[in-house]
Amino acid sequence: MDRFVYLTFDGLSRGAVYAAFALALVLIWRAARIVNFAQGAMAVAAVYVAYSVTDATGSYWLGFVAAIVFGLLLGVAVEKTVMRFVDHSSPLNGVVVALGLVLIVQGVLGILFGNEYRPIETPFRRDAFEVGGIALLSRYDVFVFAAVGAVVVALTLLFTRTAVGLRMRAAAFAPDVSRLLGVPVGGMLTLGWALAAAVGSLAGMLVVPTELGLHPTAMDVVFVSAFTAAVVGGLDSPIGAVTGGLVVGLLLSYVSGYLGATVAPMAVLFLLVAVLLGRPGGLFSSSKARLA
Amino acid sequence: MTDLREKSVAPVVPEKVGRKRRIPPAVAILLGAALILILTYALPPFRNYQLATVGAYFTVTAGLTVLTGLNGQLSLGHGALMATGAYTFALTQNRWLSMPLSVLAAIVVTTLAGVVIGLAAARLRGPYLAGLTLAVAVVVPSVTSTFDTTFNSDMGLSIALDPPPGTIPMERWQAWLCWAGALVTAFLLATLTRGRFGRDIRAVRDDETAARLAGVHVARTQVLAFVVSAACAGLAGALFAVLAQSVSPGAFPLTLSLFLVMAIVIGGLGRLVGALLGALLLVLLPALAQTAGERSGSQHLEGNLALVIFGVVLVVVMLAAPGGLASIRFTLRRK
Amino acid sequence: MSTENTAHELALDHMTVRFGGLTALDDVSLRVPSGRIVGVIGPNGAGKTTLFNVICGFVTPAAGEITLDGRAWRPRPHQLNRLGIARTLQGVGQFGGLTVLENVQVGARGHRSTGERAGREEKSRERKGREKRGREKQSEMDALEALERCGVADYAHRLPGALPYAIRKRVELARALASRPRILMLDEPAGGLDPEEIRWLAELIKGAGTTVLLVEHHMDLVMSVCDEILVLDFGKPIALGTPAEISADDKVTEAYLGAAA
Amino acid sequence: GGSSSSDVPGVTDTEITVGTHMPLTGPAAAGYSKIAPATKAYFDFVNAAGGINGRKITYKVKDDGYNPATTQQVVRELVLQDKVFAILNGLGTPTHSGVLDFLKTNKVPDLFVASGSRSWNQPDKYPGTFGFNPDYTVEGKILGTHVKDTYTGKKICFLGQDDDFGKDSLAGIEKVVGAVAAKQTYVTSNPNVGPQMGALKAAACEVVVLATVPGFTALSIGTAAKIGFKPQFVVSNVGSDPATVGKALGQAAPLLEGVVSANYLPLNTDDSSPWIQLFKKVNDQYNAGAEFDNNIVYGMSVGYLFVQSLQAAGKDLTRDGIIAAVQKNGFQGPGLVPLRFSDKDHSGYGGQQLTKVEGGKAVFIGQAYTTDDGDGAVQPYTGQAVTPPQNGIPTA
Amino acid sequence: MLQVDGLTAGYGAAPVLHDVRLSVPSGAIIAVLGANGAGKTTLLRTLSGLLRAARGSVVFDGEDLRGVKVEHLVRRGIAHVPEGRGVVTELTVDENLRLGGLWRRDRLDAARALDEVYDLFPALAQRRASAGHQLSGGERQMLALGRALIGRPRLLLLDEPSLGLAPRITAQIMALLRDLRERTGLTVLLVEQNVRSALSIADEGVVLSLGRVVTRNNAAELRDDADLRHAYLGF
Ligand SMILES: Nc1ncnc2c1ncn2[C@@H]1O[C@H](COP(=O)(O)OP(=O)(O)OP(=O)(O)O)[C@@H](O)[C@H]1O
Ligand SMILES: Nc1ncnc2c1ncn2[C@@H]1O[C@H](COP(=O)(O)OP(=O)(O)OP(=O)(O)O)[C@@H](O)[C@H]1O
Ligand SMILES: [Mg+2]
Ligand SMILES: [Mg+2]
Repeated sequence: MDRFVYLTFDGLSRGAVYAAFALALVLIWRAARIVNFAQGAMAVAAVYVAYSVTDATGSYWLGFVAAIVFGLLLGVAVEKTVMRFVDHSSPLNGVVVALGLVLIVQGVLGILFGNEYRPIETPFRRDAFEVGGIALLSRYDVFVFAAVGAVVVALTLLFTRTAVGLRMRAAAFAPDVSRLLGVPVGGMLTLGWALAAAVGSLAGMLVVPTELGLHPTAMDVVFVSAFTAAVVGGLDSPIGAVTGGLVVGLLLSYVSGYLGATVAPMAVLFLLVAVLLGRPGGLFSSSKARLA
Repeated sequence: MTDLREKSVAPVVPEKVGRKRRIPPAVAILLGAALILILTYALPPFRNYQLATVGAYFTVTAGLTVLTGLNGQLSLGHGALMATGAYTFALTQNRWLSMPLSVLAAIVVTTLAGVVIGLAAARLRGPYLAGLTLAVAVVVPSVTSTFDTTFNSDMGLSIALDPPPGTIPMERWQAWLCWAGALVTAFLLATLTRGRFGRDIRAVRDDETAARLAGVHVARTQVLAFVVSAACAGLAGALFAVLAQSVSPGAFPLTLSLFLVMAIVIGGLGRLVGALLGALLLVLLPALAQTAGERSGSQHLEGNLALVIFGVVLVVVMLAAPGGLASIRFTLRRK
Repeated sequence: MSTENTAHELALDHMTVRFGGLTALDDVSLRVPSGRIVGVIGPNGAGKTTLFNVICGFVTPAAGEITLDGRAWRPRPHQLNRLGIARTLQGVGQFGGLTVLENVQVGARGHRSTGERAGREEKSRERKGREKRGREKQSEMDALEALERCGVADYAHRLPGALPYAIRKRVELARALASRPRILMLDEPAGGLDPEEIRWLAELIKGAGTTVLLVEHHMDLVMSVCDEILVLDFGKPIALGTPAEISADDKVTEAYLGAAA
Repeated sequence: GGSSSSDVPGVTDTEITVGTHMPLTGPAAAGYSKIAPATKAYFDFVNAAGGINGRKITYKVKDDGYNPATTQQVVRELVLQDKVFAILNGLGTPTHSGVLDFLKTNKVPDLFVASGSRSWNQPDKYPGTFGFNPDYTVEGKILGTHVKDTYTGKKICFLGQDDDFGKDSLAGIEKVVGAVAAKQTYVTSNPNVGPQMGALKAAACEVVVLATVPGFTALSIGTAAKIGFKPQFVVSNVGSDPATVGKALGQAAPLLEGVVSANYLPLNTDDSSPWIQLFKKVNDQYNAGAEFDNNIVYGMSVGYLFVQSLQAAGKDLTRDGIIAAVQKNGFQGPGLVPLRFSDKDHSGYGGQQLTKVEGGKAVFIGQAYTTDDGDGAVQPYTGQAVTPPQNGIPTA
Repeated sequence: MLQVDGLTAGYGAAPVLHDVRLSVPSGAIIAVLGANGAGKTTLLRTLSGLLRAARGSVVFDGEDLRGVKVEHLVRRGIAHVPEGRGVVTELTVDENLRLGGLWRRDRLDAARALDEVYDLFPALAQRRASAGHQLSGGERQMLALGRALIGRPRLLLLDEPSLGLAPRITAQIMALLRDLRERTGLTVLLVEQNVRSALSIADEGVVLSLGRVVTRNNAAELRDDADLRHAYLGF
């Protein structure tokens, strides 16, 4: 029982960081209808900025803010200089360009910062509160939960309550119609990329300290887990992303704990199959489109 | 998605103005075989090895382009299917020491794996299909270490292969084997996709509802497309095993699966020529990027500079020729 | 009406379809005798397309039964073609990456549902080796014939995406006809057609020689071709009768035709 | 004259070309990407002094990103296209295993492979392949002996990577201490060892032996601290470099204090070692003063050993000649224990000396031990340490 | 109000519209007629800027629209209801309608306009929360039209509004257009296949053939000129 409780909390804190990153994927999916494979690499770039700023100023929070701001700008830059010119008649063109961006970003980071793992500080202590001898959550975990919660609420409000959110969704689905209705489609796409990259940077700031350290490829593995999480939850739903993240985190923790770490990826595959066979659009998918 | 540009308006294949006169596949394949034969004698050993690698890649990209380009199913898991083929080949070969048997086993087992994944895939669309196949791609190391008595975890298996017959150099022999596989695959795929099956899978890609009404069993068509491309991946896996004389999970990472998709898109989606160009690119581009990197950088930059060059080429090609390399000649001629 | 024992080719009994809280079809029954042209009309959202969807197996009814040739039948979309049922979609549903000819060939699957080609089949069986290629040729010929019939054979090697809407509708029609169906289901075939084309369409429907189910808002067309018309309103059948009976029906005028009619 | 060398691939009267495959990019590149440049720097140092028998060494380094398929490609390029004389210090067990057969078929000397797998030691099957690192079982036995002697009666547990590294290491430990109380594994693709450390804590382990790569060493120690689990950590040399691990731990670096490990080469922080002095000099002059860590010590040691081998192979350099020279052994260099090379044994260093982290630096404790990967005893090594030659270049 | 001059436009190398000249006075309802493929849709798309004109000018209230971004047209008072699927199918009916009023400063009036649309099309009011892709063909058409009205446009470009609509609704819409013209001075450019109902409300008809304006005439005369009807309008 103790072990179960321990694994549960371990899984939740792990899942929260997946959720954070999955939210970025949901955001860009809703805003531009693209799975941004470069999201991880872009986030890592932002964390390097935070690392440099923190290194120079000694302040974690200055680095944190710098990362988010850099994320916003990088999103804008990527959309305005590259993505805008991608021919979207095949959805794969965007995917390939994103993969190209991954190589470019990782290569440039490797050149600038080398291939070493770099430590990333955390703003709060990472040792866990113990209850009855079982380590539960650390202050840092609580910080992560709070950040993820805030982002979910913000995104949900953005998409369901605000005019900008409505515009962003419309622009993503039907650019020409939206234009006729006065929606600045280009601007909405840029905004979507900027916000998604900022949320991605935030996720990167949350994830990297719990990983091996900062490295050009630090988010590769996280990307896979977070993408899985987003797919489990349903790419259109922020709540789904968080649920998916937590489910994947818990599953990985339980399976590693009870069956062994090597089995974990297989368990994730089974989870995906089970969920998607039941709900091909993820747990929180909306109603099915009529066929004819 | 809704838009004024309806989904069906966007032609993946450039618009055909008149009826296209195509070279019959058999002729193209024979010409290809002759060319390969000449090349294997003209090229030095390492180039032969690269040529063989292109053949092995072409075997899988050809199948993948049928699945993704013609049937619209995105698979990020073909690396795992190749691994299935490669491991099956290795295990069979080490036990019975018969290459034809092992190749056959590789194809059969991978085909079965393709049936299983294809059945699940047929229900999924877009990113959900991508997500599922991505999970398949990353499961390879996990399988090899969970069943390590059979697959020997990260270390993989080395393969007992007979030496090439007579005095044929190893690399030339490898090139022959790989291209035999590739050309047979290309021939079968070309034949298969010319007729009704090819029409049906494209119809399913463009409009599932209309396809159903026209009498196409959508799910079956999709599974079949997956199975066909899985068989190609299985054969390609076996060819890779022959090339490497060993198999290990590290040789089939997620990046391989992603690169395969990249190759067919950059080459020109849905066309065998595109798949061929893509396969060529998979071998040449990293090599060229690395050479360029070596020329211009210090030791420290070497690898990273190559990455940047590789990435820039991808992005630039994609922006300049959205239809892939195979479409470039077409537009030039039109102007 | 004709005697009780007329074999109804297709019959719907007490169909009810619900989407969440919405009842799209409410206890609808319809008998379609062989060779008849039956129209289905009604206000927007009345459930006409849904009725088609039920017959095609896209929508599972909450209650009700379908019989085909007197036998209980559970429709599956991909089997319709083999059973000799063809349907066009409201709007256009074309394969943008296929040429017009290929589009139609998808529908021309070489099933021999009617007896007319049994003889030819015999012959082809003799040459078994060539059968497959023969089938491909056959489907191309069927497709070209259908395109010809719809007057769009000139476009055979074009991609449909850039063609005018009306041409695409004709291609759609050709695809349905290419399978030589015995039951033709047309969902708003006249949408976007100009008056001359509508006249052409009327001729085509009348001369099709098959059973036809027609959903259409273009009253001239409906009234001129149909033997019988079913009127739906909010999923409920409110009238069933000959065109003359329907145009005289006050309920229909109020719910559907309005002052314009 | 060099007449016999004229048709030896990669050898001319003025040049020897050797090649290697290393991860220069990707996650495995961390740390490892510094090795080849260090080796190259040492060669440049030698070349500047006139080379070996009038021949300068050209070192071709190919990036394989730790992907065995890429290794295949680049090694073939080196052998078939660039016609290298030998492959030197190819890195990684899964990567290098894939090219053993190819190198054997082409009769390419495959010297000083950079990993502790026992696969390199198969003289009958792969006569041209030689290891460098002590194999993981040897290391396991030595660490096991220390654990058994020092922490008698305590609960000993194990966390290892799920591959031959973890397995061989555990085998070595268990040969000495018997079955461990609890064992866990991790996979590199899932950077979370929470469940594993939780299990070890629940099993009340007092000593935890880690067969982990540096990132996971840091992760394991960090995670343990996070859940209030404070056993004695004993770490394989592979993942023990305090500089690397400490960097990854960041603020939590003090957790490394007291961690026990082992090494077989001089420690980068030991400025009193003449070897370190030599290597630092070379590093400053020929490696652009790269940050001096144990990877650089490793790379230069490999370079030194290769130069020794060339000297031993003589002026008429042939592939068979260098293999014979390496098998003859008798090399004395920076290593704390002898190399085990003989015609029956192609494994590398035969032992290690224990280290402990004190004040953020590793220091040697006790003495060096040697053993084999079988049931042989763990024996203290009493031989004398040697100093480098005056000019830093070994002679024949 | 709208002055089109020498407009030439198309999709590839060959233009679809040739040198189209057209002037639309304020408050007029002009029917654009022509056989299929004549270029009616292309004309509307070029006017609203969805399609770039190769040559010619489009002047609205004295301003050349070719310099105006598509997304700024609504603010100038121009609404284009595109042919066919103009509904954002992934959004609900309500969201689609709200989208039509988002650009407006006068939020109160936008809300009022929304209610008016629901009154006008009770079918939509019932399906408020349904996603666009669940709607029937006619419901979609109503939605697209209703959404344009929420912007209270001064110039309405309608591409086959009667497509898929029940006769009663078509009649209702035609009546509404006339009513709006009377009350607010709305100007309408109406592309219709349903020539009869179009001419029943239009002041004038413009006949396009193969991308050229071949006739422009008073609606009543067009209706009565049998030769012309046969030549271009097919009845
Ligand atoms: N899959 C579905 N999910 C939810 N509602 C649906 C679905 N299919 C149809 N409806 C609703 O059922 C009602 C009937 O739709 P249907 O398409 O049958 O109408 P219709 O009679 O064909 O109308 P139209 O003449 O406008 O085409 C409509 O209100 C529609 O919104
Ligand atoms: N996206 C496109 N690409 C290429 N050509 C096109 C495209 N859309 C339309 N065309 C061509 O432009 C011409 C005019 O088409 P348009 O749609 O403007 O006609 P229309 O008068 O609106 O006809 P309809 O009554 O069918 O709507 C047609 O010949 C058509 O083939
Ligand atoms: Mg309908
Ligand atoms: Mg039109």
